[in-house]
Amino acid sequence: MWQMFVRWFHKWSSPKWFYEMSRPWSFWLGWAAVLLIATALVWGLAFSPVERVQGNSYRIIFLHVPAAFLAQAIYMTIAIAGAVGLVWRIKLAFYAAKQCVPIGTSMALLALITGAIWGKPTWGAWWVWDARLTSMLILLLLYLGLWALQNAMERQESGDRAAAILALVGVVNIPIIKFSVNWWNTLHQPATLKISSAAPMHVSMLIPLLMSILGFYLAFGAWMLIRTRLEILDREKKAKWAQEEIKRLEAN
Amino acid sequence: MTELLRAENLYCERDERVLFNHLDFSLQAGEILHVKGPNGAGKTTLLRRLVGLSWVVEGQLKWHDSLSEQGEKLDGHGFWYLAHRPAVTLQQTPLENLAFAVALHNQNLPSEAIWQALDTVGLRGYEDVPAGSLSAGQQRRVSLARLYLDMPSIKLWLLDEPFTALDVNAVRQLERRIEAFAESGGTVVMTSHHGLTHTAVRELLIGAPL
Amino acid sequence: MMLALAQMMRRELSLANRRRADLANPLFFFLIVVSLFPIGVTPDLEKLSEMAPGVLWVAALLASLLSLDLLFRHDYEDGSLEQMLLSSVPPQLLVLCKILSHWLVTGLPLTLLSPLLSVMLALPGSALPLLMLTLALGTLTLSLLGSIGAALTVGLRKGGLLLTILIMPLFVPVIIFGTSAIQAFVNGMPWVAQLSLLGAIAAGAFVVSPWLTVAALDVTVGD
Amino acid sequence: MAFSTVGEFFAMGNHGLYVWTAYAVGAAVILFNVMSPRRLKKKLILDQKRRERREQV
Repeated sequence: MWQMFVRWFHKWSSPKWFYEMSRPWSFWLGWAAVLLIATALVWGLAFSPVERVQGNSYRIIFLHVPAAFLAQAIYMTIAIAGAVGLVWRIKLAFYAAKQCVPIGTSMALLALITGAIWGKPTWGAWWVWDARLTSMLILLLLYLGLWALQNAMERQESGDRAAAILALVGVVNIPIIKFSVNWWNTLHQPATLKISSAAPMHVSMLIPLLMSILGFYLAFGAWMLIRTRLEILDREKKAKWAQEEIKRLEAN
Repeated sequence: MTELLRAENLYCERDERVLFNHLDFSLQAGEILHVKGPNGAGKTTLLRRLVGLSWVVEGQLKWHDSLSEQGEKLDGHGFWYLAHRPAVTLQQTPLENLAFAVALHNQNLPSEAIWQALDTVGLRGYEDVPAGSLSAGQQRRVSLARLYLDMPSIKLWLLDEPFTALDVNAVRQLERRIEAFAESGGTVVMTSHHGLTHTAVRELLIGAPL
Repeated sequence: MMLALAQMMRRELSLANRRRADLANPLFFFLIVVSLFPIGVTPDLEKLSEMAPGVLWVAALLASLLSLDLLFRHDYEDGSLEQMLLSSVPPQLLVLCKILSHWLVTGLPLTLLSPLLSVMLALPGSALPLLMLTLALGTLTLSLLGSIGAALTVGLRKGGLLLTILIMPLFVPVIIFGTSAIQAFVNGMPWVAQLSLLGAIAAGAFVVSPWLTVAALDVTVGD
Repeated sequence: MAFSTVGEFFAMGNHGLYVWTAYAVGAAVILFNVMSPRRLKKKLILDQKRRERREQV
């Protein structure tokens, strides 16, 4: 049983095998994501009822919350992939981790910007040192650190490993950071209106929100696959099969 | 003769250029292995892999049990590694530098032994001035003085361009020292453009032919 | 092995003593930043006293961070770092010696200098012991966490700035607990929880940091 | 349907500016993620051509 698992694991960790197998995936993931996100946003923008307290500005939630979820999930993904790469010396994991960084950064940025835009009508200020926004800002800084470290190294492989170590340190720190920022926030901030209150949500707000979250996750899957496949070609470009594949890409 | 190291299928590339591929060799006790090759052929990288610093080189290494516990990585106890960077701290005196090098081997030598070694490489009178005020050649000698310490636990030397910046006499002295070490059962791996004329020398050519 | 570690510690401290300029820079920086605050914000003592914990903390951390870049740099450049990684003494312990001596020559002096500066910012005198205790713990944690960052950036030319980017986000919890402990004390509120959290973070970093630092050095030195 | 006219839909009850700016940023981020792999792809193809030229010499 264990042996079968190991064999399966090694097969999947071979960049070439993965490249061949994953060919159809991004297509299906991508279209499922388009479908889900489009439905969710049309529903959320046009059909969900107006929120009692915040009015229509709450409709930003259908972008803000998925982006915030994804930004955190992608950081976890990077850390896990980095650990897999360091422990089992699997290059594929490093490739995936590297290509996750720009996606995660863009999601953290989206969460921050939509949060700030939402904050203006809700709190009357573009930026409020709210616990969630502050944590997201720190997460963005963590992403920037990863990106800077990967690009500072002369050798790609060093960048991979260094970034993996940093991501591990960061992922251990994230819960501590969140806890401390919440603490700090309750000390300094009088109770403000929370962006996504825990109060029971109307079903026709909740369903499009869940759809949007799922859609964003699928979109992340599709983007990451496309990027990782290109990264595989780039790193394996000495191999004959990769060179032929690049020529095929050009022909298309 | 016992085999100390078996290296199989070593592979290294840099900037999309293959430095060496399918490199196999072995190392016997009492042997001087002279790694030769043009500039940029990967001599230093190979040496760094042997000593366990570099992970850039792919392939298998198997060290004999007497030098290593796990076979893959050398036990820090039993060798000197003279690197491209000489490990001479300029703010410290030759004496302190040498004592620290010994301490890193988890050993303790009487300071007379260290004075003696510094004396042998011609640093008498410079033992306690900061190494930063010495000339390049003298700094090199501080690094080389390690090879003149009496440490029975040391069975292996890995020397990266040991003759750099030395004058003719010092080169000859070092040659003799390397040969004496090999004759007493020690093993040497060195990279150098300088040739050695001794029976125990075996050459390993890497990179493009000279 | 204890002998080797003692020798390592002695080497680090004597080197710090011989590179005195490196030693003094963080202290000058601390002094300058703290004295710029009243000039830049307000000389009103009441307001200054309110800001004092935060200002002292942030300035002390920046000052300590300034010197972290050099933690492995000299040893990397002259080749001693390679020898340490190859040593038969566990490199984690050697690294821990370096971290502790870094704290002894930067964190501790900064802590000892802080009472003087806290007077300039009109921090209530009764808060002084707590200020020094939290600063001591905070700078120790910074040395511990910072060594990971210093190890990751050691071979790079512009490592200093990158190091700051890498380490600062990780340091947010320490700043929060440190300053809020002092503020709580000044306002007569319970402060033990913050202090113990600070201690817990320092203890955690103490255990993890040497391993991660050596892992990072293996990557950057082995390149 | 939460709005009775198209005008109301775009106005979003005086919050139109905020909502539509947020969605514009969202669209930009999605566009970035869709388009940036193409840049990677172009670079790969260019590299490959350069490599072939070098090997011909």
